[in-house]
Amino acid sequence: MKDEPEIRIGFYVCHCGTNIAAMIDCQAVARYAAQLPFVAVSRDYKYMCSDPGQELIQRDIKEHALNRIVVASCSPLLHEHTFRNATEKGGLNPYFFHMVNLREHNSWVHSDGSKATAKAFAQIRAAIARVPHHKALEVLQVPIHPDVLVVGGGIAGIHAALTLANAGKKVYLVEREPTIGGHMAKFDKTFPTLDCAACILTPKMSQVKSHPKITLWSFSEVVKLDGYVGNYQITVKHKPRYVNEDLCVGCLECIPACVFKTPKFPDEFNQNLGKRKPVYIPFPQATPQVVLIDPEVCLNLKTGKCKQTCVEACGDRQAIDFDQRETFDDIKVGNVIVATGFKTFDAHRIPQYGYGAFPNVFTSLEVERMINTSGPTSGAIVGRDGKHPDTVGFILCVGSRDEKTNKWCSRTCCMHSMKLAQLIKEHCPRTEVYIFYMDIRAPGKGAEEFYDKSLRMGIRFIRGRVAEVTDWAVTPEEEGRLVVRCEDTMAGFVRRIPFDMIVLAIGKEPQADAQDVRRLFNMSCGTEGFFLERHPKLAPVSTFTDGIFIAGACQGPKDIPDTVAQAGAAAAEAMVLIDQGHIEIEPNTAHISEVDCSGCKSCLPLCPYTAIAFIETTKKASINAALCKGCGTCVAACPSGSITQNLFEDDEIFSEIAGVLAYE
Amino acid sequence: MIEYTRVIKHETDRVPGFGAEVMRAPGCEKLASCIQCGTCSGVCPVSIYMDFTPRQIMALTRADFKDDVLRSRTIWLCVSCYACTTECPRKIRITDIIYELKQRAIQSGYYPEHFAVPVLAREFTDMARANGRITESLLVMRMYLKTNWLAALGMWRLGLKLMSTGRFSYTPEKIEGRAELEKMFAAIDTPIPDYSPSGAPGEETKGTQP
Amino acid sequence: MNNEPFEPRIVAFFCNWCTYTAADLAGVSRLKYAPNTRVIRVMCSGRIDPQFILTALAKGADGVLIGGCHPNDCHYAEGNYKMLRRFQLLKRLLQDFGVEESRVRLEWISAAEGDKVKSVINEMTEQLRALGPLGMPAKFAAWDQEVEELQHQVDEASETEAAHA
Amino acid sequence: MPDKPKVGFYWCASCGGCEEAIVDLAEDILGVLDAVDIVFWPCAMDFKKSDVVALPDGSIAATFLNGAIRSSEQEEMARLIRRKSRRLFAFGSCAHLGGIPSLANLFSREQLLRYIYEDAPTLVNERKNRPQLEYEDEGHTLSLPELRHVVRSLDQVVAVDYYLPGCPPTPKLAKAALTALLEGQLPPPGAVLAPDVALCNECPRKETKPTTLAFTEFVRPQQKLLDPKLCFLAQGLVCFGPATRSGCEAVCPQGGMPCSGCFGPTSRVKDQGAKMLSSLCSNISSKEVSEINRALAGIPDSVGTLYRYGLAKCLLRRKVNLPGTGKD
Amino acid sequence: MKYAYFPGCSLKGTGRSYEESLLPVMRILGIELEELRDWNCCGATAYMSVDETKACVLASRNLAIAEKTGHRALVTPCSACYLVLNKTQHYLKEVPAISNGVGKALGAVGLSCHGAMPVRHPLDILLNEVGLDAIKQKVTHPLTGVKIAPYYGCQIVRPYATFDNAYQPTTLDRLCEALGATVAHYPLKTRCCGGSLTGTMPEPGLHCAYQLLKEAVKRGADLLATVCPLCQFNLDGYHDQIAAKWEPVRLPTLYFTQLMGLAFGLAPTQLGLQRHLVPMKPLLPVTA
Repeated sequence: MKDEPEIRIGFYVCHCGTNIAAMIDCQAVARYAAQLPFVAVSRDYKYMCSDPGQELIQRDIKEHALNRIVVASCSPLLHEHTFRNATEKGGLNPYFFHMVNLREHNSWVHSDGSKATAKAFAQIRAAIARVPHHKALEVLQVPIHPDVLVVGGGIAGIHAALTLANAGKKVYLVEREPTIGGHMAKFDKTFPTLDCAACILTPKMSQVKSHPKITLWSFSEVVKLDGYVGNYQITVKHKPRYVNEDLCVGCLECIPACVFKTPKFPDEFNQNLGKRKPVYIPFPQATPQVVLIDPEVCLNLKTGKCKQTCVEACGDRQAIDFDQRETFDDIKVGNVIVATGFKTFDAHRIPQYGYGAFPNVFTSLEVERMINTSGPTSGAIVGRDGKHPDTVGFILCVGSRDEKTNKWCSRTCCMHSMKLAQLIKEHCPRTEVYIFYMDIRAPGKGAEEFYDKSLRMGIRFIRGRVAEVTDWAVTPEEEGRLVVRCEDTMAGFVRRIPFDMIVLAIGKEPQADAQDVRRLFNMSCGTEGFFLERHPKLAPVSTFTDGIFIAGACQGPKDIPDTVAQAGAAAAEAMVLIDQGHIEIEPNTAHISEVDCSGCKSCLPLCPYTAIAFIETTKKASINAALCKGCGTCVAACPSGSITQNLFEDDEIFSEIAGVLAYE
Repeated sequence: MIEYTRVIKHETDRVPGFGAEVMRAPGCEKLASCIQCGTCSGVCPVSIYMDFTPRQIMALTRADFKDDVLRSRTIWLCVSCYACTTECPRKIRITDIIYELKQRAIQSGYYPEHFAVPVLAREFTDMARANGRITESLLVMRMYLKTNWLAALGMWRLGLKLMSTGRFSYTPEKIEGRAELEKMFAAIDTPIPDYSPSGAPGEETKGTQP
Repeated sequence: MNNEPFEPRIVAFFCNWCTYTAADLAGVSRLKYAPNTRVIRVMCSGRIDPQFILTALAKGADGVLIGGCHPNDCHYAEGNYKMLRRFQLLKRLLQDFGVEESRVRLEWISAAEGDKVKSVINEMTEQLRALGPLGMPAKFAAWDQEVEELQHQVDEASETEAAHA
Repeated sequence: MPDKPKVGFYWCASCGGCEEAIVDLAEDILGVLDAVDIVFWPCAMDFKKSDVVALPDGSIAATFLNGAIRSSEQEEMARLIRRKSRRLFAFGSCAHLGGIPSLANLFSREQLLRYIYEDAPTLVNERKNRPQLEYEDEGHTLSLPELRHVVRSLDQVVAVDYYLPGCPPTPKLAKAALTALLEGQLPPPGAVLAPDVALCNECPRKETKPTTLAFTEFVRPQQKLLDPKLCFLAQGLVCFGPATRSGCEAVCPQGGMPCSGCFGPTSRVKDQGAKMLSSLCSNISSKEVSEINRALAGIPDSVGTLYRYGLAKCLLRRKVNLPGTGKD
Repeated sequence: MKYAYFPGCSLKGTGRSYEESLLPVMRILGIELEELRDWNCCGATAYMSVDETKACVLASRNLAIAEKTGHRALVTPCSACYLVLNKTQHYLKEVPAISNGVGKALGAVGLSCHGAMPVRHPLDILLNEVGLDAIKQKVTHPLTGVKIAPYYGCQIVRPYATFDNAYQPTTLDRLCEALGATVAHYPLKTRCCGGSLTGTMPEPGLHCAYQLLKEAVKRGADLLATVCPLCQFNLDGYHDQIAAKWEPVRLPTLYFTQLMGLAFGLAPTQLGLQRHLVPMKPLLPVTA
C-alpha cells in the first residue's frame, strides 16, 4: 500500500432514535473510535440513514479527505446499500464502506448497557481494522430477461400474471391442478361484502386464458430451476391429462358418454362431498375449459378394456389421447413469482372434534361448497344423515393458535365462519348458530361491522375453546346429537351444548411440498413453514434470492384483498427489474491469481456453479466471474491461498478477528 | 345452594410476585402464555366440583391473587389425569402448576384441618420414605384415623371384602435398601416446615394472612 | 479482569443467508442473550477457513461459534457441507491441541430461528463460563517469558562487556 | 587480496541433514570456499564460541543457521550470531518452521524427560538418572544447557533475514542463495528463498490429477500398492503438494513418496496445516458425519500429519494446556 | 424377549390379580419379565404433588437399578408408575434443578441414572413388539359375543406416552378385537375414573366412576377392560356407595391381561378373577 494515499477513516455511530442510544453509549463509542488508528473523523448522529445523516458523510468525505467510511448502525442487510450510495455520492468507491450492526446484534438483544457498549467497542474496532484493506470494486451488471414465470394459479398468481401481462410483459403461468382458480374458486361468497366469489374471479380467469402475453400451463409443475436473477432457466413438466388441450373445445360431450353412467368417484373440487366420473371437468367455469381423465379410475387406462365411448363422443375432434405422456418445456425468464398458496388443516389431527368419526362434523370448506348453489347440495345445508340441522356450532381455531398443531393465527377463519353463519341464517333464519371462539379477529375494512351484523343477526358467540365434541349424552335432549363441551369463559362455567351439525373452521398451513418448492426456488421458510420474505415490513414480497418473489398465502395466511395486494406488489417488483434492463450484483466474486495458482485442482469440484475451470494452456485454474456467486468456499479451501474474494479477503477477515478480540 | 358474594378486589389483595414465583417452578414457566381459552376447564373431569375453574385458577395465579388460589377447592380436586396439560393449546403444564400450588398450600397451611388430601400425601411420603414401598390398605387406614375415623367405619364392608379376596395386606411391605434410601433422601434434605396444621380445634384454616 | 467474574469471548462466524439473518431476527424480536459473542459475517459457512478459527483462538477467543444453513438449505447449494467436513477434522485437531471440544461449535441455524441464535449463544456462553478462559495471548506471553528472560541476561552481559571495552 | 565476505554456519536442534546439504554442494563447495571466508562452522571446523564472541558486531556477512531452538544454549548462540551477523539465514525446515523437533510441543518438558530417561522401553537406567543443569564434582561445577519448555523456530527467538526452506534445502537452492548473497542480488529481507507457488506446479504427477477429487478414504503409503505415475491425492494419500512451496522439484513425489510439507506454506498462508485440512476435507465426498469420520479415520495423527514440519509456526504453536513456564 | 419389570406397590396389594394375570400371559407370548431387585415405590402422584425432587429421587433409584440390568426397556403395568417413571426421565433431561438433586441423592449411595432406559407399558409391548398376529395365534377360547368397553384411563396415554393417541387411543380396542371380543364405542375411554379422589374427596371421585360405569352400561358393554390397578379398584370396589348415591350400575371391570388369559384358555382362578368384587358374568365356558 506504499503508493496509496494515507488511510483516513470517517466513523459514524447512529443513535437510531433510542433504538441504539438507549442501550449503547453512542458518544462513548464515537470517542473511542476517534483514537483508533487511521480514524480522521468520528461522529455520533441521531439517524444516520436520514438524508442529513447521509449528507454528513458526503460532506466529511470532501472536507476531511476521507477515503474509508464506517457506519455503526443497524443490520447491513437493511441499510448497507443506503450507505454505500452515500459513500459513492461523496466521491468514493462505494466498497470503501463497511457497516457495523449495532442494533440487531447488540442494542436490541442485550440488556446491560455497559456490556453492550463494551461489545460495541469491539465491533467497531473490527470494522476500523478491516476497512483499510478494502479495495475499490466495480459493480457487476447482469442483463434481465424480460419474461416472468408465475407459479401457482390461485387468485395471487392470476392477479400477478394479469398485472404483468397488461404491462406488456410475457408471462408463463404454471398451475399444477387441471384448472386455475385455487381456493377462491371454491368459495361461495366473500366477506365482508358478501359478493359472489365466482362473479369476481371467473372474468379474471378467462382473461388469463385469452391474454396474448400469457402462456397458461395448467396441470403442470416446475421441476427445475437454474441460473440467477435475470437469467433463470426453467424446466416445466406437463402432466398427461389424456386429453389434447389444443384439440378439446370444452363441449363436455365425452362426460355423459362415459361408460360409467353415474358419477361415482369423490369430487375433489367439492371436498369429496359430491361425485364425478373418470372423465370430468373440475367445475363449470374451469380454466382452461378442457376435460381430463383420471388414470386411477378410468377403465380404459386401468384395464385397457373399455368401449371408449368418450372417444366416440369426441368424434372428429380426436381430443382424447390415451397415449399421452409427460412432456417438458424449457423456458428462460428473468424473474419468478411464487404464489403456491396454502393447504387447509386436516381436521382428523384433532380427534376430539370428531371429524371423520361423526358424520355431521364438517369442515368450513365443506360447508362452503355445500352452501354454494352450484355445489353438491345445490346450496342446501344438510348433514351427512340427510337432515337439515336446527342447531349448528362453529368451532374456531381448529389447527390454528394451537402449539400442538399450528401455533399461528390463520387470520381468516373468524370472518369466514361468521360469513358462513350469516349465510346459514339467511338460508334458514330459524337455525340456531353458535360460534365458539377464543378471540374474534376482525381487522380490516368492514370487518368489525360484519362482526356486529353477526351479533345482531342472533348468532350466539361463546368465548371458549371447545374441549370436545362427543356423542356422550347425559341429558335426554343430548341423546343422538353432537355435544360440545366447553367452558363459557365469559359466564365462568363449563357448558354442554347439543348440536345437529358441527363446523370446524380449519386453519391454513403451508403446502405439503412447501419445503421442496423452497429448495427448488432457493428460498427460505419461516419456522411455521411458510416462505420467508426478505423483510417483514420493507420487503414483504422479496425473498433472499434476487429475482424470486412471493405473493399470497404461500407467505402466510391472508385474505383475498391482502393476497391481491401482494400479487400486485410482486408484479411491480419484477417490473422494476425488467424495466431497469439489468441488475447490479455485489462484486463479492472470487478470483484466482494466475501467478500464484499451482494448478492443484483442489478448488474445481467445490464450486456449485462450475465457475472454476482448469485452463489447459496455463495449467492453472481460473474463475468465471459471471458465474461466481461469491460463496467463498473455494477461497477457504485453496491450500496455497491463491484465491481471493472481493469484500471477504483473508486480510479483511483476519483484521476483523483481531479487532473484535483486541484487549481494551 | 351456591352463595354468590360479589367482592371488589383491591391491589392490597394481591401478593405481588406470587405468579412470577409459581412460574419459576419447573414446567410452570409457560403459564405466562395463557390465553384464557378455557380448554383446561372444558376437559377437566371434575371441574363441576370446583369453586374456580382451572382457567380461573390460571388467571388468579398470574394476577397474584395468592390467597384466593391457595384457599380454593380446585387445587385439591385435581385428579392428575393430565387432560388439561395434554390439551392446552399453549402447552402449559397445568397439572404441574396445580402441583406447585398444592405444595405451596401445604407449606403455608392453607387448608382445613383434618383435610384428607394433604394428610394422605403426607402419610404416603412418610411411608414411602420409611419402608420404600406403599401398602395401600395400611396407608388408607392411617389416613382415615388421622382425618375422619368415622368415615373409616363406613368403609368396613369394603375392607371386609378386600380381606376376603386377599387384597388387604396386614403387614407393611418393606424393601431391603431402606438405609440406602434414607441416605439418598438425607443427601438432599432441606428442612421443610412442618406442614401439618396445628391450629386450635374448630379453627377452620390456618395460614398466614397477607 | 482481576476481580470481575470471567466473561468468555466468543467469535461467531455467521453465514449471510441463514444464521446472520437469524441473528437479525433475534434482534428484531428483541430476544435477549449474553453479550459475549461478536459476529463476523461471511457469505457462506463454506467461506470459513480453519485459519480463521485458529486465529480467533490464538487472538484471545475463548470459543468460536460457526453458524450455517441447515443441511440441504445452503444458499450456495453445499457450502455448509464443506464446513461440516472441515469441522470434523478440526474438532479432532483441536482436541489434540488440548482445546476442549465445547470451545468450537458448529450449528445449523436457519433464517427463521432467531430463538436458536439466542439459545445457542446463551448455552455456549454458560458452557465457556464454566470451562474458564482459553487465554491464548496470555499463554503465548507466558511461554515466551523464558525467551525474554534470556534476552535480558544476554543484553545485560553484552552491555557490561561493552562497558569493559 | 580484498577481504572475502565472512560467512558462518551453525546448527541448533537438528538432525545434521542440513549440514549434509552444504556438503552436498559437492565440487561447488570449492567455489564457495574460494569466494567466502568461513569464520565459524563448528560441525566441520574447529571453532569455539569464544571465537565468535571475539568478532566485532556485524562483522559476519551472513550466517546460515539450521535447527530449531530447543535449549538455552541454542538460544544464546542464536542471539550471539545474530549480533555478529549482518544477515541471518534460517536454513532448513527446523530453523524456518520449527521442524520435526517442534512436534515436541505436544508434550511438556517433564513428559519428555520422563519418557526418555525413565519410561522408554529400550532404556536401561535403573536409578532413573536424569541430566542435571549443574553438577558439582571435586570443586568444579559442570553445567548443562537448560531445555526450553517450547521448541521455537529461529525467528521466534531472533530476527531472521532470509529463509531457506526444506528438510533439508536442496543444494540448488542453497547455491542460489549463496550466489545471490555474493552478487548482492538478494530480495528484500523477510523472503523465503523458494518459489511462492505450491509444489503441484512443478510436480510431474500434476498431469494425472483428476479434476474431481472425492475422497472416500485416506490411506498411508505403506497401506497401498501405489501407482508410480498417478497423483497421490487421487490415490487417497495425503500429499501436501498443494499446500507447500515448490522449489524442491518434487523430489519426494518423484521418489515415490507424497509431499509431507517441509518447504512450508506460501506467503499467502498463515497456517499450512489449517489450509491443508480445509482443502482435504472440503473434497471429502460424503455429507454424512459418520461417513466423513470414517474417511478421516485414515488420518490417525492429525497434528503429525498436518504440522509435521511446522508445529512451532502453527497458529496455536503448541498444545495449549501443558504446564507453561512452571518449574517442571 | 426379556424386559426389566417394575410391578409397583399396587400389584402387590389391591391390584394383585393384575400381576397374577400379567405374568402368565406374557410368558405364553414368550416374554420374560424380570422383576427389579429391591425396587421401591415410584413416588406416585401423591409424592409428586408434595415434593417433586424427592418423588424423582424415589423414581430414579428404580431407573438406576433398571439401567444396571442392561435390559432394553423397563416394563411397568401400573399407569401411575408408568407416568411417574417417564416424567422423572423427562425431568432429569430438562430440569437441571431436579436432575442435580437426583444426581446428588443417587451419588450418595453410588448409583447413577442416565435416563436412557425406555419405560414402557405392557400394552405398548404387546401391540408394538409382540404384535396382534402373534397374540391371535395364542387365542384358543375367543371371547366371541363379549362386548367390551375399552377403558384406558388417563395416565398411560397422557402426557408422556407416545405409543398411542392421547385422546382417541386404539391399542386396547385392537387388542380386545384380536381376542375375538366386540368393542363398544365408548366415548369416555380416556376420561379419569376419579381414583385418586375416592379416598379423600369421595363425592367427586365416585361421580367419575359412576359416569364411566353408566355410560358403559348404556353402550351395552358386558364389562370394562382396564389397564391400571387404581382404575380397576375404583371401578370395582365402590358399587355399594354408587348405588346408594345414584343408581346401581353393576358392571365387572377386568384387567386386559385377564381377558387375554381367558382367551388363551387359562382358568379364571389362575388369573385372580376370584378377587374381584363384581364377578364376571358367566359369558364364556371358561368363566361359567
